[in-house]
Amino acid sequence: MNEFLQIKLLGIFSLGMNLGWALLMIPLLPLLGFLSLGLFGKKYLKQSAGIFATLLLAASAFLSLHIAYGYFFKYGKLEGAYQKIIPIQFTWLQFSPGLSIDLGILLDPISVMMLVVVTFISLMVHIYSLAYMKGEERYPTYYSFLGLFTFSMLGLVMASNIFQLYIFWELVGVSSFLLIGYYYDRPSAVAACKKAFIITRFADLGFLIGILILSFYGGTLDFNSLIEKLTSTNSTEFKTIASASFVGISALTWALVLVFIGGAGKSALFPLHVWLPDAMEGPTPVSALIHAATMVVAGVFLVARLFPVFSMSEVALKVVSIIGIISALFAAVIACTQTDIKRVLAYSTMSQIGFMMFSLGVSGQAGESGLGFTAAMFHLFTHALFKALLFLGAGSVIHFIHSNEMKDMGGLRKYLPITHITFLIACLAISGMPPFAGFFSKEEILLAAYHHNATIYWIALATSGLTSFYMFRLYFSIFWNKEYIAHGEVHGEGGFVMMMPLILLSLGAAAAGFIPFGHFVTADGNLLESAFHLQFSIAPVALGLLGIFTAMWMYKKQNNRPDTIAHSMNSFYKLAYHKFYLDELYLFVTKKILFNLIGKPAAWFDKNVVNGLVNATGNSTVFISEKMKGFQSGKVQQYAIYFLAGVIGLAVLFIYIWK
Amino acid sequence: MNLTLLILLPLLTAVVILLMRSSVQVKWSALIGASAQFILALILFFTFRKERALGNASQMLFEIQYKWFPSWHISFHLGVDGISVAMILLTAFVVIAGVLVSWNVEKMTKEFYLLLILLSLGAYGFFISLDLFILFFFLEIAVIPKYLLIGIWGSGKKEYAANKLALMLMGGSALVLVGLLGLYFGGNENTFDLLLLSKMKIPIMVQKICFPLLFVGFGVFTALFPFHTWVPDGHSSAPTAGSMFLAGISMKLGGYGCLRVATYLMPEGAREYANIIIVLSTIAILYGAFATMMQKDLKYINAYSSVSHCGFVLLGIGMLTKTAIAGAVMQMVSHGLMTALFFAVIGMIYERTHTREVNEMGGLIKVMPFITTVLFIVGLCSLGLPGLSGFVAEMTVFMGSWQNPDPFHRVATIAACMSIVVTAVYILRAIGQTAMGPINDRYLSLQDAKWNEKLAAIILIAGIIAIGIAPFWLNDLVTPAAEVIMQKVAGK
Amino acid sequence: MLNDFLLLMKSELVLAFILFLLLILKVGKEIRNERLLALIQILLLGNFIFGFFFIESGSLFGGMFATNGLIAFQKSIIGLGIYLISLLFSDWLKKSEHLPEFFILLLSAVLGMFFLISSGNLLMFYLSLELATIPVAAMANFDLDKKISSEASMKMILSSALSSGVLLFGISLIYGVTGTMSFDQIAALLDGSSLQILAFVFLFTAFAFKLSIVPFHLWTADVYEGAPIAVTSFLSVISKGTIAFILLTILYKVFAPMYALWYNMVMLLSVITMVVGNLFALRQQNIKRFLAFSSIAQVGFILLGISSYSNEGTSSVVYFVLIYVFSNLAAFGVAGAISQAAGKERIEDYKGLYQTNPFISWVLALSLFSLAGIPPTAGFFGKLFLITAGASKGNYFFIAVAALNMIISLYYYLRIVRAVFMDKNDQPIAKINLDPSTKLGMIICTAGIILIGLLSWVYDYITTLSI
Amino acid sequence: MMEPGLNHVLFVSTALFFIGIFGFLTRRNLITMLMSIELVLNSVNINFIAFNKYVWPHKLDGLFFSIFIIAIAAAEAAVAIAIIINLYRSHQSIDVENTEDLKF
Repeated sequence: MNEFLQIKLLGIFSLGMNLGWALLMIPLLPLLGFLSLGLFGKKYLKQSAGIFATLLLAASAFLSLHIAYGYFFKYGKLEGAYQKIIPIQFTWLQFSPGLSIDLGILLDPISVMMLVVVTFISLMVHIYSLAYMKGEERYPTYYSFLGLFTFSMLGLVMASNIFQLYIFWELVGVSSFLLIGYYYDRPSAVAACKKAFIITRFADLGFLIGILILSFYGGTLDFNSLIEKLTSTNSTEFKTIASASFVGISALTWALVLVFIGGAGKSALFPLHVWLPDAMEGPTPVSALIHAATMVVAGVFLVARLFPVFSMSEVALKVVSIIGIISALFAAVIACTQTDIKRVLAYSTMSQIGFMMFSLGVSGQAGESGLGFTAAMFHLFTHALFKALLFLGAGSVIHFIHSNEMKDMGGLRKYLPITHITFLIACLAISGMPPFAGFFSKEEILLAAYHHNATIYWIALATSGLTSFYMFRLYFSIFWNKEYIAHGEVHGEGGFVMMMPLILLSLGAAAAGFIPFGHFVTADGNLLESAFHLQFSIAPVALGLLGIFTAMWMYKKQNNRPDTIAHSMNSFYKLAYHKFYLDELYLFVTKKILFNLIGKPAAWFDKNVVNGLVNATGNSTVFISEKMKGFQSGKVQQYAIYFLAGVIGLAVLFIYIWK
Repeated sequence: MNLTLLILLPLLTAVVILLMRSSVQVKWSALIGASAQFILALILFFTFRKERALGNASQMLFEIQYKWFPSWHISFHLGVDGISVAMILLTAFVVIAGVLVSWNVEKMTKEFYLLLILLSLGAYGFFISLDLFILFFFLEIAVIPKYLLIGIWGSGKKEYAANKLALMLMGGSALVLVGLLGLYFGGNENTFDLLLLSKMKIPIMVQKICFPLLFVGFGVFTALFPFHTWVPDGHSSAPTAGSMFLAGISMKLGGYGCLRVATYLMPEGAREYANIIIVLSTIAILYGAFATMMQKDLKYINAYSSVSHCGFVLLGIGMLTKTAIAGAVMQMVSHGLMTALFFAVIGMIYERTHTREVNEMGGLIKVMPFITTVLFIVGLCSLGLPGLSGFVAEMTVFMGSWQNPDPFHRVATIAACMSIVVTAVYILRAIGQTAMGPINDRYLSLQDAKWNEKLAAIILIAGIIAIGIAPFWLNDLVTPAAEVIMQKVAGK
Repeated sequence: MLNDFLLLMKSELVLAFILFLLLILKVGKEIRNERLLALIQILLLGNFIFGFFFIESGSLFGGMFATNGLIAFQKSIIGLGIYLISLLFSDWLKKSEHLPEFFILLLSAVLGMFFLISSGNLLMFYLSLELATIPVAAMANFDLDKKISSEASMKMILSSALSSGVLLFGISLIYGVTGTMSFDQIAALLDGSSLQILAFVFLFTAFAFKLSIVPFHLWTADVYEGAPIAVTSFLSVISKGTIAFILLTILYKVFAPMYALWYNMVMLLSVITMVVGNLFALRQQNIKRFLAFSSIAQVGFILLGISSYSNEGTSSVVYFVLIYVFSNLAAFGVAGAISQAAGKERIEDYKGLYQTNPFISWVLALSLFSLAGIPPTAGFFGKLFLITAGASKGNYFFIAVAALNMIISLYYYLRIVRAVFMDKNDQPIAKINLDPSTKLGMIICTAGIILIGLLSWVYDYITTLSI
Repeated sequence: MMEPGLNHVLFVSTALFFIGIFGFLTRRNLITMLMSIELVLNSVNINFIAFNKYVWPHKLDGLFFSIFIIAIAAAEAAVAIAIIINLYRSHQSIDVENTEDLKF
């Protein structure tokens, strides 16, 4: 009766049997890690937990590389276009004929690319944590959570069914919740993890409703058939969803915008970004993995996954690009003012994701116009590398001086040479300096924007300038600026285990740009030659350099220029420093409106009105019976009177009235 | 298999308990009885699946019919379909867990376990009876044990709570009684037999009168919006096992009745009042959730959240689509397991900290990792995390509700969806304040769960996860039965 | 002829025989109470068992006396009742120095009741009614030295005299309009003229008085409270049951032509009775008074059953009375045992009773649940069948009121359960060691409460009789 | 000199009935209340006799009934008097006002 274990074998054959199982192993290995560590970690794997988890993840990383190689170079292509292959799929929950949640694996360029990114970064973080988290009391728990996260993230990127994606989406959210709250005894951490979960949950509400609409009109939850049905302009599904409209906007647009809200929540886009900076309460490697490289780009991935459908609705795409560009600029501005290094990085992440989003927004579906899509994916890829690198570097800095505040830092280049170099590389990469990875991806994004929409292009340009400024502000004030006065004994850098990931990542950040990305990941699967114009890249690079030199001028040596400038733009600086008071706004909404205006009245109503009515009925009964007791006066003659009254009453009633 | 076993076994257990001398013997015999029930339920489940797999498509399986009060056309008619089997499984899970968690009840142990077993007897009988008279009989059997459980072993303002519960539930069953009599005399032949009634055409007028009576009557049991006030007080003053049974089993009696009796037998009535049901249940969902946000006492939190969650059951029924009804049943099962587990955990915490005020606790992860882990699991289940049962049930309800294309249903569905956010808010508040944060020094010496508590928790978690990661078995169990009901409602 | 006479009147004759035996024993030399009581119990048991043999149906004295299977069964219910009374209150009876008189009065009242049930003629009816009433009034005064006891009996005799006066006036009117006393002839001659209605109202009020239907009930509580518990139980169970039986005959046979009229009257009074009875019962402190009002409320349900005017009505009423005998006598038995042992009759004295006396607590609880109509006790079935019978007329307002009253009644029954099981009490009633026969009586009652409902053949047997 | 008809007699009996009732309701002395009950019964007797004589001269049930009533009344009176005497013993009065301990 149920279709469990009725795995579609054709897919597996198309890959060759062993590859099919390899594919299954990729997510299952981290899951195994999660379960075994979660159940037995405390007892049996107290010390070896890290090694164990790392080995598992290394295996799955290797497998995913294997798969990627196989997909891109062996059997992925069919007459020049990369195919969407579904090697494994089974029905998980059947709602109604045609409408069911299927769990499966969908292989296409972006999912394969994400596979590699996720497993690789996760592996790096695992290794890094071996040293960074050493001696933590809940060491096994930490690794089991990492395993859970990796599993869910992999499930997310390989999802073949929109509801499957939603499922793993939630799981990713909860594992991020658990990891942010890892230091459970810090109230700030607890607050942060709650905030992160609730805000993303709120966004997921939009996602869920979007899914409901799509499923209703599309009549399916399966990505391929959904896309197929909703992109062919003459299919009945498309006609109905495009014609059905609510307050003048077509159901399609509603659905897509709602889905995008979900994505915006996860990807910390304006105005749902407020959780991301607080999420930095988590251990730094976690921030590197979840809140820089992988989870936060899930939103981008979602839009990319549904991109064909998005491209059917102008409005939806516009929303995407506008939100994207706003977040990019907004975050960049705030980043310039923050003093907590992790927060700066967080805002820069938000800004970079903004880049990816608007680049998706300005992209078209097929051929040349699809440049934006490729660019976004490319940037996602490179950003993952250098942002992870930045965070891990920041991690080793924090590990060294036990503080996140810039003012405690400075002149660390002597003490942390490797960190210094790698961090520099990452900064160059993110601020788009050739020949580092960021340069190429950002070029493509700007190019796509330029072709499509001038305003977005100019804003983006300015933003990239700002990017390089705040990144180097960070760099200089950590490694140069004032001399570092070592108090107490100075232990060196974390050692090889912590340095190896940095080095590997920095290699990636340096070299990844030369990958001809357009050959692999494109909107329509066909190969896309990214035409590369030297004269075009002058402006961004120049702006980048400008940013870097300003930062150097302000922060290389200790001086009062920053303060004077801050004073010169006093009010605006304050505004930016306080993140434009968005947190306060949210606080107001939740505390004042949700709790005081809805929650309290509801509780009051229940306590007094509903419950009161029940009690009132009881009391009134008792009251009446108290009032009635006079009849039973104890006087036998009164009894007789009532008796005769009864007789006469009955007689009169039934003789004259009620015949 | 013979369904009377499901009634005889608890009866036997009760007798054995009566004969036992020491409290230890009582506990063990109760545990053995409960485990026997558990095994029996599993056997029932698998034999049922086998029958269906063999293609036995008759609506009710394992039917038996004995003569009982023939002059009133009453007969002791038993039989199960997928929905009943699901509910029986749920009952078995909760019963064994309840017996386990109340292992250290020292006051009047014998009476305590006797009442627990009687409660389970009532529940089983209710779920397998195909004759409305015995259905009502078992429905009322289950009321008084609750009253005594709360009144004798309860805490807080227990007399008040017990009275309120007994009276409101009796009021509900009084309405049910009137409705049943309406059915009895309304049809073209006087009978209480469910299947016969489902065959005959009940006049619209009768349906219009009797449907609300029956629905509200059963609704009182499952916390239909304005009649839910027994839930918070009852649950919060009941002993742990008491609240587990109350929320896990007896609130489900109502939902089952609403579905099996009211909706199935009176489709026109159902269609007539569907919108009112939807409105009420949507109110219950949101209002319960918001009321929960304001609670400080863990038991109150779970009680109000039960109001909210049972709203989904009624919403699913009110939506009148196959998927939604299946979802409603799944939600019953899921909520039963989940809330029982939640109360079990609260009980464990209370036994150790001697408080249920969330803001007097904190950082309990440090001293009781197992219990807090269970708390996390159950909390996440109640806020609908995939991989746990809550998600499956709620999503099915949403999917089913969304199949009604008109704006009214859409708005109701979206409103219901909103509750997932509010749920997240209050659950995280509760968990955050109990398990996380800095620990209070006076809790540093507390012990983690003992074997019986662990066992109970594991059993329930097993149920939750079994539904959560492999919902298709429950779906296959429930959907055909829901289909039958829907066909009747759709008038085919 | 003589054969008939012996067979048809066998229960009356047996009763009369016992009566005379007691009289002779009384005039003879003193016998110790224990032995006398044991003898009486055996005799009553014999009487009860004998009630099931040689069941004939027929009539004597030109239709003045009629009997059939149902009537025989009703008589054996009464026989069972008095047997249980003799068991349950044996403690009290042993102590009293007028044991034979008590049973002589009781049995003569019962004799009257037997004739009352079998009466087929208004004259017979009146005579047996008085015979069933006057001795009870004397019995109510049995605690000669208690002030309230004599007050109670005074109230009873005076008000019953008044009611019989009214009854007689009604009968005289009926005689005036029909010129006959025999039931079947009257039934043929009724045409619903105003005078007949007036006569019927007068007649009915007498029943209303005996059944303590509101507003003719006011004597009930006082008498129940004042009288010794044994007498109270007799009043509330046996005489009520009897009157219910004869009311069935009168309404269904004699006044059948006036059905439309008396249906409304019965419905009206039933609603009032339930509501008022429950509302008064809510705030009673004395257990006897409490049971008095609860029994008034129960009568409301009996009327509900009667109103159906069908075989279901008859059988459900008889069935309910049978169950009522068990449940109410159990409750009274417990109350009697407690007041005998500890001299306490107030409900708050019952607090913490379960700690010291689990057995009688369970008996009390079961009887109360049965009175409240909660499964699996027989009361559930009894009440449900009454309601179902009443509902057959499709009067849902009526049914809804009844259902509502079930809730109120549950509240006050639970009050006692709560006092017994839940409430703390620093000096609860001490452990009572029950007289074995009392215990036997309670066990019989409990068995009845549990089994009569679940064994459906009991009810089926009654239905077969009541056609 | 016409002889009285049924209505006259019924008038008398009804009057007697209500006189009896009135006495029962107003008198304080238990004995007197008992006597007024007797009045009620006698009015009923008159009824029976009258109906018998005027309406159903050939059916003697009325006559017999009245005889029985008289007998029963005597019995009732006897028991009532006994009870009242006992009441007097305990209360030292036969005033109905003093016997109101049982109420509510």
